[in-house]
Amino acid sequence: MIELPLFLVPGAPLALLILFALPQARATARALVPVAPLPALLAALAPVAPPPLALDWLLLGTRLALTETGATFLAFSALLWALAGWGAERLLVRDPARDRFSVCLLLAMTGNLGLLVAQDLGSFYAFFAMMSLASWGLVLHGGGAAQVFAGRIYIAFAILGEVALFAGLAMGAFATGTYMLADLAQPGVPPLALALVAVGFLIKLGAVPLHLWLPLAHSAAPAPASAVLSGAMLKAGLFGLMTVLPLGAVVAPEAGALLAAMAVAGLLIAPLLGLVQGDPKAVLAYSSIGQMSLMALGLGVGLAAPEAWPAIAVALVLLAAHHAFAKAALFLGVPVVWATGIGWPRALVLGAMALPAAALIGLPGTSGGLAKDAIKTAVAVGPGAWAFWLAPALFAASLGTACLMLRAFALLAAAPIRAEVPRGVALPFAVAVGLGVAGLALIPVPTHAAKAAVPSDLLPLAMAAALAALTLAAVRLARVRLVPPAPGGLLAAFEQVPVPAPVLALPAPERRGRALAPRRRRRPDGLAQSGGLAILGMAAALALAAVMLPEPAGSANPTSGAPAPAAAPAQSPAAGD
Amino acid sequence: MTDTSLLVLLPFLAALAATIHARGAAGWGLAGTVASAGLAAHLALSVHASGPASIAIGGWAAPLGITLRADGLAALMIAMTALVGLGVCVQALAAWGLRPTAVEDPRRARMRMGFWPLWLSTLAALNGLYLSGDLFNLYVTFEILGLAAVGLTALSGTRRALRAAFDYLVAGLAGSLLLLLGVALAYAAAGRVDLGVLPLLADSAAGRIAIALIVSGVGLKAALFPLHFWMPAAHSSAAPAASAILSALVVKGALYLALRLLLEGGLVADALRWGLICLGAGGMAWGSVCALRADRLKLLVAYSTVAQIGLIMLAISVAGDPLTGTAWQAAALLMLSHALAKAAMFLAVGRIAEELGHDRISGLNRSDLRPGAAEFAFAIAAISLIGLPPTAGFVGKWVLIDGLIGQGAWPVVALVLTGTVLSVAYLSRVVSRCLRGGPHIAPGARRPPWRAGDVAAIGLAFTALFMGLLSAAPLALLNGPLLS
Amino acid sequence: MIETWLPVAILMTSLGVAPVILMIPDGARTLRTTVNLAAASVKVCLVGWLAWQVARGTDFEARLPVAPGLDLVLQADALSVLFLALSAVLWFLTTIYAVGYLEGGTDRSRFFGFFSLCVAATVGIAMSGNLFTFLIFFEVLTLATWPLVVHRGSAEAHRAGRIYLAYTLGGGLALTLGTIWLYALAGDVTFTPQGTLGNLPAEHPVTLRIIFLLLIAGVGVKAALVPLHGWLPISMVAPAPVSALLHAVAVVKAGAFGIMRIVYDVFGVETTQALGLAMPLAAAAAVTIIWGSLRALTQDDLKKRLAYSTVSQVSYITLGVALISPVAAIGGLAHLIHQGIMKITLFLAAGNFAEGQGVKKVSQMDGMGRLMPGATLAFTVGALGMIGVPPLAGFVSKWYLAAGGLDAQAPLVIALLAGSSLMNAAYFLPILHRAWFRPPPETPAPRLRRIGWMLAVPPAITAGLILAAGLLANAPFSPLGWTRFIVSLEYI
Amino acid sequence: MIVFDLMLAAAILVAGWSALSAPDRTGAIAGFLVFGLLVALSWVRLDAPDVALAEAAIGSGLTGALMLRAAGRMAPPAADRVPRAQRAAAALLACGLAGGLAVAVMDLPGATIVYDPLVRADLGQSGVSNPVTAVLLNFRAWDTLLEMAVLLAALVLVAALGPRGTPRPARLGPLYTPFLRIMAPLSVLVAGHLLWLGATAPGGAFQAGAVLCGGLLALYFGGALRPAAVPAGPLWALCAAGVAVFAAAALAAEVLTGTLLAYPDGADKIWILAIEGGLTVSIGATLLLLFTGLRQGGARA
Repeated sequence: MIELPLFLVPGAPLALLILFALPQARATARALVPVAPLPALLAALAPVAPPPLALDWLLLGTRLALTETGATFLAFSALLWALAGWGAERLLVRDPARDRFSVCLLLAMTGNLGLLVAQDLGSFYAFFAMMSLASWGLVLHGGGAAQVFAGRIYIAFAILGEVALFAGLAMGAFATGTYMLADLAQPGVPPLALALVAVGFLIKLGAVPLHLWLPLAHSAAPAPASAVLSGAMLKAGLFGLMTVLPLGAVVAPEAGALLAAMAVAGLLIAPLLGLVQGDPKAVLAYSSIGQMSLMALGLGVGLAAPEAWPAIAVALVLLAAHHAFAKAALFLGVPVVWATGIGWPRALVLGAMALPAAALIGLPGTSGGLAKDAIKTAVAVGPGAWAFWLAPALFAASLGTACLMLRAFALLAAAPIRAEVPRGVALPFAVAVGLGVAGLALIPVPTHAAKAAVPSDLLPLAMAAALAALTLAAVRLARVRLVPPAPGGLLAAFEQVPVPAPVLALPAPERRGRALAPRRRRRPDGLAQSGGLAILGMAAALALAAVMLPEPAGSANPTSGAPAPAAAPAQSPAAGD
Repeated sequence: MTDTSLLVLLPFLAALAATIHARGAAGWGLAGTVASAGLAAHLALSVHASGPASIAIGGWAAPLGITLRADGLAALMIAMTALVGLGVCVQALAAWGLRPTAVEDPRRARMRMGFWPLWLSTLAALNGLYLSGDLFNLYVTFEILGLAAVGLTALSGTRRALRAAFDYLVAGLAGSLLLLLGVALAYAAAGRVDLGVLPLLADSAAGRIAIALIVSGVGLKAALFPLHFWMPAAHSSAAPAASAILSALVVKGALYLALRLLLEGGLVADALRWGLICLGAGGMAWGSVCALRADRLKLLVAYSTVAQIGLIMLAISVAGDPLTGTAWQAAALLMLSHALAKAAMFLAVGRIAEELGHDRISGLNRSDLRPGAAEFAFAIAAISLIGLPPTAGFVGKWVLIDGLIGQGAWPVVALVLTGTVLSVAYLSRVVSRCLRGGPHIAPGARRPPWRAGDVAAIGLAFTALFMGLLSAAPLALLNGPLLS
Repeated sequence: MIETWLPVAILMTSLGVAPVILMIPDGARTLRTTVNLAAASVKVCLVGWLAWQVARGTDFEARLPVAPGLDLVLQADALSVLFLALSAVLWFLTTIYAVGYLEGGTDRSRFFGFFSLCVAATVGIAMSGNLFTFLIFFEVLTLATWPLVVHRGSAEAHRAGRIYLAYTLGGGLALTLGTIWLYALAGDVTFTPQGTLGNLPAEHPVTLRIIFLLLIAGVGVKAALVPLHGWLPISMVAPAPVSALLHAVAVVKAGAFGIMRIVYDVFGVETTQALGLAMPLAAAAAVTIIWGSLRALTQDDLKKRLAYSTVSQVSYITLGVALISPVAAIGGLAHLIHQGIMKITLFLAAGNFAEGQGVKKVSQMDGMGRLMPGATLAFTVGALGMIGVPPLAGFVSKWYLAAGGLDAQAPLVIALLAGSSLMNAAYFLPILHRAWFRPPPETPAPRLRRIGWMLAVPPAITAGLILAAGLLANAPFSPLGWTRFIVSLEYI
Repeated sequence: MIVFDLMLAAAILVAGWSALSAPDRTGAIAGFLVFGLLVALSWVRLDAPDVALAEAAIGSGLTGALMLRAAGRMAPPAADRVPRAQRAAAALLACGLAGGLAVAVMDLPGATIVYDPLVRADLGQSGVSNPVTAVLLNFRAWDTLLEMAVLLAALVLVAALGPRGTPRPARLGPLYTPFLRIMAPLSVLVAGHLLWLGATAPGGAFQAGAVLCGGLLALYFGGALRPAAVPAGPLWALCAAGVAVFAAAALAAEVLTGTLLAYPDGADKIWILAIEGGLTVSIGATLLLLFTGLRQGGARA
């Protein structure tokens, strides 16, 4: 197999981007979007990792390399981006602004793929920012009020994250004296720097309470965008944290506890909020929050118990890959549901969607089962004191996911058909489902020997089903009608629809008159009358002053009053005095 | 040093010739001016090369005889007069022609025949004044200067000009009287009237009063606030070329004498300094305020002269001992820059008024006719008057403030800066209106073709502008020893 | 080896051309444009040659004695070349733009004449070898800009002109006074790396502090340090090329450049710190950064928003200088170039919006991405660069400034930069949102005029420069590389 | 004599006051004339007959005549009330000035006048024995030259401002003609005499010129002389001639001796007389023209 240069990973989508600048080439470019991540995929799947690349002239000295973890992330991200590109091409086939979407997609793709191979701070940060900002365009694409609001919240959080990341990276770079990302994990980096970097990544990861943007954005963006947002980009945050945190090297119980607390909060809050949503994509988004919190939990444990980290790292990679495929398949399924009429076609679609859903819930035999088992096993090694509540938390997570899936399916089943959604979206969805099923086998993931399935694994699903049935019954009996709240939780209170154009800058009041010219008089030259007075006054004043003033000191001229020099006038012309 | 006396005699003879041969007045005038300029250049060069020189007229040395003294200061002033004179001559030639034409406007002929003798007399008187080393002789030159200047004021023959000329005449005579009284008193107090007498005058009250009277007379002739009452009307109602001469050159004679008095009077002058500083500051303030309120362009320019004279007087009054300080050089430089800039300004204003038919400031941007060259000259001259780099005014103010800082005279520094701000305020009134354009002006703006008057104004303005970069030359002249 | 002709030639390519252009009749468009562009291209070539020679270590100096102890000195060091290159390249681009912009306008010869004069003044400022020369060109810049501010001739323009003049001449006065005082104290104040004052600071600490204050107040007006910034937003009534080149680049940069010269080459970094002057200066810069951003948030007028953004961004340069750290200095110096190309891009694009669609307010920007994609793209690049998004130029300077803040033991700088970036985003991103993601108004205003290549190409080039300056930051001849070279001279 | 002097001083003051306070112009001019005569008298008392003569002839006589002529051509003065406060201030300031001057005069140190011994020592070399003439035309001839320029400048000024037409005095009766027949030659004679006298005794070009002008004026009033009828050139040339001679002599002296206005040794008197002759003619003509107010360009309508 030929060796693929690493710069092609971000370079291919960028090159395609340039093609978009030419109006004549746009049709071709559009068709090529799905294959843009291909080099990345090849690089990730290559039996021998491509050699590192040093471009000293680029940015602050760019270093590209593919680590083992990076390869996994790169592989599933590339696949997801390809799927999203394909899905978007089919979904937005009639959208006049589809080129704009493609451009944003390509930019975000470049960023996401690039950051996975970037080894130095400058290029990592650049790719990260590129991804974040370009995703803004993905969120905003629909152009409705919800999108505008979601976009505003999204970009606010994104910029906040960028700024925190910038500050943290700058401090870290100053402390270590190098520009290498991996050096941040070395001891000696100030905690504040790490905290800032972590905040930047946690925002991206969607950890509670920095998650507020996530449900909004996911539900507002078109489905393929949601797929990558949830499947690939959230993982970028995870990837960042795994890279820069001194995991496995230092014991930081406080930081670990804080992270774990955030994670547990996410595990509990996400299902509660998600269940009351009325939009299937929002429900799926909340499920993402739950899943990402699970990964954050792993990080927290890793910080608190370094000895557990190697196992946790493996589990996290598994979890990330599995979640990426499953969630992408679910998101891509949403428009397919919309496009199919109620009846057997929809049942068929929902049936297909059930596969990734099952994986998400963690049913044994699925990728999810494998991953969850891995994380459970790994976490169990963690600090002894934590064991008491870790297990219930994990169970709550599974239960929550199951409930959310049921809720999502219920909503999807009842979703009205949308005529504007083209049917062509089914094909990418099918591929995605296939990937969801076979996914972990295709990409280079660390191996984990799952323990045999036990019936208790089905407990969350069963309990969720029971709860759902109970709720349904209660609702029917009590004849209450649930009004789903808007996505966004607390922030919904701030949404203003529609936003009138605010009058921000009042015009300055007109200045009358001129600033520098005082009021003018008719005849400014009527002074001659008093001129005589002025002459007299001046002369008198000076004369009196001359009389009154004491003789200036030192004027005692000895020659004063003396007769003039001898009388003979000099005849020479040069005579002066 | 033959040329020294020729500097006086030649213009004088040319004036006689222009008087007698009225038809060829312009030719005589031109010849006299150019010859005088050549002599001035020669004088400046020789003073620069071989130092100051003096000549005892008739072979009778002072104090019996009269000595002509050409030192750096005098040479600079003479060169300044020549330079401005050349510019004004171009304008006068352009306005009133060189020779009578077959069918001629009588006013034009009258101006031509009247202007040249008067100008040549002014030139002779100024040169004589700068060269003179004798108090009584200075008085006599002031007399010629005053009469010729009144003539120049009245030249345009309008009612307003005649009225102003009369006021000027009366004020000038009063000034001469004070001067004469002072000279007489000095003679009585010290027994002689050559300039060497000045240091002796401090010893007696009579001598000090003599100085006081001379300063009063000089102040009146220099239009020093509050004795400037005659001046704005006179300078604003004369013909452009005449205004330029009056404002740029004639008042400089008196200022020069004031500078000489304070430089050579030494200790006598100490008592006067603070009084003169107050008057200078008052002049700057009052002139600026009046300029801000003026509604006519010429009046504004005339009031700006009041303010500038205040500034120069300020510089003169802080001029310390010429051997140690350099502040007095600032006064000379400021005079030079003011002469060039103010002449350019009056010529430019004359051109603007000629093209627009009026000189109301508020009407400057109301017409689609744009005398762009003249306005440009005005703007450049304004920059020089304000004292912005790289003009001569800037270097003058630099030397002045440098000297003031050296003396620790911070209040005076503040005064100078305030004066600068005020000059920006009133001059920008005009210049901003020259920058018109945009929607309220018809697109087909007419630009009158260039005239020689524009060339004269621009030439003088640019001389003022670049004089700053070339101030090494005047300062080299001033750095030579002074004669006293 | 000391060469004389090159600095003079570089100055004359605009100073000598200015009167020629002023004399060209208004209608002779081709002649004027030819003269203009020829001069501008010659200047670019000469500056390139100069940069090459300076890098090789040749000394350049031209000297004209004005008065005893006062010399007019043109010289070229690395710092000069930085500013020279900026003004030369951007002059060329802006001239092209201005030719297109003023098509059919009045008083074009006056405009281009003064435009050249402004550039001449900028070039003079860049190459001045002592404080006196600097002062002269600084004031010439003030005067030459005024007619451009007032160019439109409306009442509003005149008001802006008055305010501009009041501010800048007031500053000029302070600068003049400070300069004269310093000359009285120290003799000829030649710009020398590490300062020129010798042991004066030990003798006159208080006086020197006052002088520093006067000098900084003088140049601070042009550098738009709060509270001396009032003229800048008001001057935005000027035509777009003027706002672009002068207010974004020449005038404010002249001020920032002056601060550099005063801190580095007059007082020297050590003296500045020893006199306790660095901290107040940094504080002033910080206040300006915050205040400018805050004011920009509430502006609806596009150019005013950009103007306040300029106020904020230019102080990054001051901050970099005032932090007294080589790293921060690199950031500040690089920002001199970076901010220049970014802001000029923004202004040129804004000018295109106004010319093409009559859009002058942020609230009218809806759908501009569809109506004028090229200009909007350039604007986007500029805005993102301003926010500090990598890999654009702004990121590089912010990165070095942040590191410099840490280096100078002022970690608050990071908070400042973070806050400023947030606010930059807050006032730029809504514009981008409107432009790209809002539909154009139902009845879009009729297209005012076609945006010809002369208007379209310059912003595109500068946008490309923004990208290049960021991407190729580590390359030897990038602005960053050059500033490293300069800083290695200032801090030994 | 002291009584006479005191009375004279008081009379001068009274005359000045009456000139200032007269309600109409004619009265004021009359006061001025008296004032001038009294001042001339006081010059005589001060042993300065030259000055007395000049004052009487020019300062009082000619000026008074000019004023009378001008007053006849002007509208009556407007009632221009000067505010009381202004008057009071003026009086106060005048008193202050006078007081200062008085102090100065009292305080005069009695400085030695350096000129007396110098003039006395050099009189022998000046070519004339009248010290006044020696000073005027030799020691300080430069001043005199410039004073002639003043006169000429005044003439040019009057020419530039002068009225459009010149007065045409009526031809006087037959009684006047015989008087003129004596007067005119006599004035020429007296002028010549004064001119010649100037070398040794009080007299000289100014006095001679004044007398000459008196004679010319007599002719003018008699109608015998009508400057307006004379072509402009010659009259102007006459005015300028004397000054031109003076200036030319100055330059010629420079050529001959190397110093401006330094007459060749031994020939001082000749030179001085020649110059004075020119000056006399010039002064006479100038004063006449000043009086008649000829416009430049003369009779050219």
